[in-house]
Amino acid sequence: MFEKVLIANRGEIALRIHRACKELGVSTVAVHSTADATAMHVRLADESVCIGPPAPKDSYLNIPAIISAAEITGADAIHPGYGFLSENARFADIVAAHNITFIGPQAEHIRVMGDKIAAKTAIADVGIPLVPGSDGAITDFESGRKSAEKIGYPVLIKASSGGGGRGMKLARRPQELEEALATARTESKAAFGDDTVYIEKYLEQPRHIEIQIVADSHGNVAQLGERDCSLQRRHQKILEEALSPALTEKERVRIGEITRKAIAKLGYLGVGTIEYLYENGEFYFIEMNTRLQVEHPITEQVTRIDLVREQIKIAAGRKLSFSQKDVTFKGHAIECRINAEDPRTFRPSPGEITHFHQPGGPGVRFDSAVYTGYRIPPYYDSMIGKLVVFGDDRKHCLARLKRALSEIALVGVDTTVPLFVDLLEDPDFQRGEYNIHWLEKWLEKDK
Amino acid sequence: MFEKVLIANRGEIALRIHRACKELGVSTVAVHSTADATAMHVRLADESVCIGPPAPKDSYLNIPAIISAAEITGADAIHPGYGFLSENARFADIVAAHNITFIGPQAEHIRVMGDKIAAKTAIADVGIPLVPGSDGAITDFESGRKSAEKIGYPVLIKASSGGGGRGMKLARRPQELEEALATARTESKAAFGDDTVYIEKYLEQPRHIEIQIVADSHGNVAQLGERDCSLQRRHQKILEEALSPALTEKERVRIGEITRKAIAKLGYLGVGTIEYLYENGEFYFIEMNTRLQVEHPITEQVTRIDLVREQIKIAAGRKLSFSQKDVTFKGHAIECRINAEDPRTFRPSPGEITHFHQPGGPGVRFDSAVYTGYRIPPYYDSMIGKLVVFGDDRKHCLARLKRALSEIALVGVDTTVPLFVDLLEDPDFQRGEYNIHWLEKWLEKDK
Amino acid sequence: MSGTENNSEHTLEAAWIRELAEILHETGLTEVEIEKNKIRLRVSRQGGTPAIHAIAAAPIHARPAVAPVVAPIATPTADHPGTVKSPMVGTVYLSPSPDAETFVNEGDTVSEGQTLLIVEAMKTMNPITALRSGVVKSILVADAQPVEYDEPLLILE
Amino acid sequence: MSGTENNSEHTLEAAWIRELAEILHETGLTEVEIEKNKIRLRVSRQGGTPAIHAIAAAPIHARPAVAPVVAPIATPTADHPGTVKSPMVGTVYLSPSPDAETFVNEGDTVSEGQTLLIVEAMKTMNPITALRSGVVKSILVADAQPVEYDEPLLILE
Repeated sequence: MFEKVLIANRGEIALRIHRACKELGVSTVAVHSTADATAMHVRLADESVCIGPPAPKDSYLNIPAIISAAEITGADAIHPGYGFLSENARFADIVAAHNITFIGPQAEHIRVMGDKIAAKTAIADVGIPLVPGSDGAITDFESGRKSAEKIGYPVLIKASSGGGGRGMKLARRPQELEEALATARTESKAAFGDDTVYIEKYLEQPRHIEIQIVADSHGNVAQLGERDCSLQRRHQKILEEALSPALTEKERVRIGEITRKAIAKLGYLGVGTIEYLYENGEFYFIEMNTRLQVEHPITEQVTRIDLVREQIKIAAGRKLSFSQKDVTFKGHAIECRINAEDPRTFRPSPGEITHFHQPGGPGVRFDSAVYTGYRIPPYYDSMIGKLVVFGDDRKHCLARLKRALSEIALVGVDTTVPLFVDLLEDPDFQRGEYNIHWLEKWLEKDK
Repeated sequence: MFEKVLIANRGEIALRIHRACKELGVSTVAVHSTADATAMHVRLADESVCIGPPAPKDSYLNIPAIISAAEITGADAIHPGYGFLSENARFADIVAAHNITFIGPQAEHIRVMGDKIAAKTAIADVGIPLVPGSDGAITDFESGRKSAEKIGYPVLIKASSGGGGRGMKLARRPQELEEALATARTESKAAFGDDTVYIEKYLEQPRHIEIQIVADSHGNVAQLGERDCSLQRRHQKILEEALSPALTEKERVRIGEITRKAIAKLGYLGVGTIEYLYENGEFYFIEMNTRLQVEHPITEQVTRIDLVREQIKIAAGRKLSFSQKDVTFKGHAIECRINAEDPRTFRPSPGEITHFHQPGGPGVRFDSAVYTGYRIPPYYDSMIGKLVVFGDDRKHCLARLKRALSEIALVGVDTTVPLFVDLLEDPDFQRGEYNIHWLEKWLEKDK
Repeated sequence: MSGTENNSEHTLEAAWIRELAEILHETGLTEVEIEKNKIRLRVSRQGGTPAIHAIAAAPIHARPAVAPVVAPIATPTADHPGTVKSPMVGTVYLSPSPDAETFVNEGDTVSEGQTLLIVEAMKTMNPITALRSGVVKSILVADAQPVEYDEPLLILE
Repeated sequence: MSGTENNSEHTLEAAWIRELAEILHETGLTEVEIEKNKIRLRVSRQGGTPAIHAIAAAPIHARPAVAPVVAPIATPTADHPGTVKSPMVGTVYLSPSPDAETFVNEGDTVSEGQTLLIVEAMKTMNPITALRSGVVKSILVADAQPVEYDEPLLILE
């Protein structure tokens, strides 16, 4: 096992990693910007190093600073968390070049999965189902038109280097294609410095279903079931469930096994997630995230497997502590992302949390790095906590979620807590009947 | 299901019951003394009624006030929690006489189990093993001497109406018997107004092992395994574990089944606990608690069964939501009782909690009714929270407990948190090698 | 007029104190003493930052407890020296029977020992009597209303 | 009559006290003392309620972060205007090589652009030079010591 792990992140995930390390008897090094000097992960870590000013590019994305921090503290591994440098293949290479273990997959897999087109080729090779789409990049209108006709309308034009919805355009009819293509390319160029786009079949009302996988360096691969992350706003997940209220047991086993076998073929290492669109019983690959996911705790709650613990042990060369047949699902779990935002306009609300009280009791887990008196800095993302609730079944879970939400006190800033309180009253949501467009429509309706 | 439950208690257990009610869609009525007007259970409850001044006898033990509160709010059930009126058979009778459901066993079982001698007779009849002891009460020295000789020294003299160690005396040799008997009778008379005593075999280094049972009104009885509550100070439990690190699987199944069958024969209703002393593979009945136990959460964590939920459902006439074969144990759970006391002298430390931060993350549950700014009143017991930690196994659980303890902030009062931090470093404790005398010796040693 | 002058002067000082407070916060100092133009000013603070009131500690998303009875704490009249409070939880009655006259009305003069109202608890009628003579200033409860322990029932002056 | 006058003056002062009290609450101060026109006024409050320090928010049972480096926040010299701070995380060297003389010594006069020390990060030596001429008042770090971003290295006066 490692002696000392440097946590190259901030906020709740830095704390989550710190907790897993301490439970493994491993020392922790927190790195932080000047804006995070009083952050919880800094206060709890065994050691801390200030690595730069508030701007992420100068601190949490500052590779030389992080490597230097690892060197002066003698850390033998770096955990990148999610976001920031977690899917930066060059960072993984540099870490390795300094004889430090990168707690994550091989750089090669990060690189391939970071390129949307390369990822699809790789993933199709190992048997993962894709959304019907263009053969590679679309560089002119004519090739775009041919592809779209072959696929069948509606089609979606997407940026090869894209993410977060930028450079993404819909063409419902042939007449709309030319403009959609041009706009997508312009946006993509502006956002990513690259105007390469591709075309895909557009699914009308899909759900977002993702499979959690975990693989060790001894050839053992397990899949831990799915998460339903269909409740999204501007492609940002808001609330996630495990397991999905929509899948049949047969579908669950089928996509789980397809995914597990594919990952084994890839020779992937560590934790990862394959994201799918799901419609009419079919699954279509979206992307693979080669890192820990924000919503990993709901999988932990229904499987009782500590994913971060497994991830660290795997990076240290250990075998998976369980095999696929040990993976069983019990009950239902839901995660609500508590953001410091206006619950309707989603305008960020940084500032001081003058009073904080977290919900407790059975089946409630709160992953958060805030405390009474903590000042949320304006430089980073607005997620300040994840409320994770477990129940015997979905109905019980919803009832418990309602009571847990009623116990939270986060005074001084706006939060998305009231949004979830309202969401729980919606009959569609109560029945689990929603898709990736549902939340935005619900938010519109309510205005 | 009930419409509205009145919670005739305070502190963390009042909040625990409130949570279970809300998760069942049941409204709650908090009753409180004037000292508890700003308590958490009062703030969260749907309704609240002030029932009297701070002294428990005038508020939480004030039967007419509680019945009145139930009547003016229209509550259709009363949950007594633990302590206070929870094992008061007369209260259960009065509640029933007012056509309100008492969430607990029949008054008859409370009555029998509340009398130590009657309890032993009843429990022996249904096959529960007893500590060898005198045939009924000892009223003079001569009958005491004969009994002690038959049982074999060392023997313990105990008050029939006793509890909490009062009226309890040890005689290691025949010469010590007369004085021990006299002292026990005098103490018993003073403490309970009754000098009836009995004699029992004294076990040298037993563990305290208790079996959780739950029985519905349809004849279904299940046992949920044991809790090891051997870490005690002055007969007060300090830390509990589920399952016990000492029992073999064979012993576990044997005592579990003996207990389950006995409870079925008794015709008992609701949740209950049979406490045993355990030494050299044998179990000896101590007493039966006809109520929810403080340490019930550790059983909930290893079985994933919500005991308070089941208890309320049973009182409402529902069937157990599981059968014995569904009860499986996974992992290990430990509860630490966080008291507002000096961690070494155990001197109570009431006062204002100027800053409160509860531990979070995976496997950590904190049952507490305190909050930042809460003033612990000096009138009631000093327990302010229960830290309940779950791990894949005992070792993992201990590591997680250590990190959870390091996250708690309870500023403004002394707490027993440092006691647990120290306890975790002890090799005997780490190996699970302790008995009911161990903690007191450990505390002595450390002085 | 001097009153106005004083006011404006105070305002100047207020601004000065506020500025000093800000400096204290900024620098982490706990006390500043300054003497200038015949004005001596000392400003101190104990600590730091968020002065959290016990009351702000309530979970903001929790529904307020919709008590069927008025919480004594929230009642401004609770401190009136002539307040008669309920000695028990129960139901208050203003008259001996539904059709009867009320025991007292606002404005009535009552003598010591006279019954003011009744609190019923567990089918027992408990008369609440005047501890001294006086005038009924106001009756704070309605007939057949549930009352908590210590809840103000009536003000006697 | 003077009594009346006094009263109105008292009222003025009462208003003044109220204003000061409000300022105390607003600013988080705990005490204000003011002397003016032969009137000395001291207004204080004891937290009123719990003054929570941002720093007190740390879990008290947590071990202090035993940072290998001095936190810049804790350094009283950090505010000295002549403080030269580390522009990066790394290891500081006081001389160009282990056997060589140190770049500067305390008391040395240095000119603008002169190398004061070196911070090594990822095998790269980054010379830290004087932005203006002055005298080296004190060197705050030891040779080969790890330093954080923004950590004070040296004071130049």
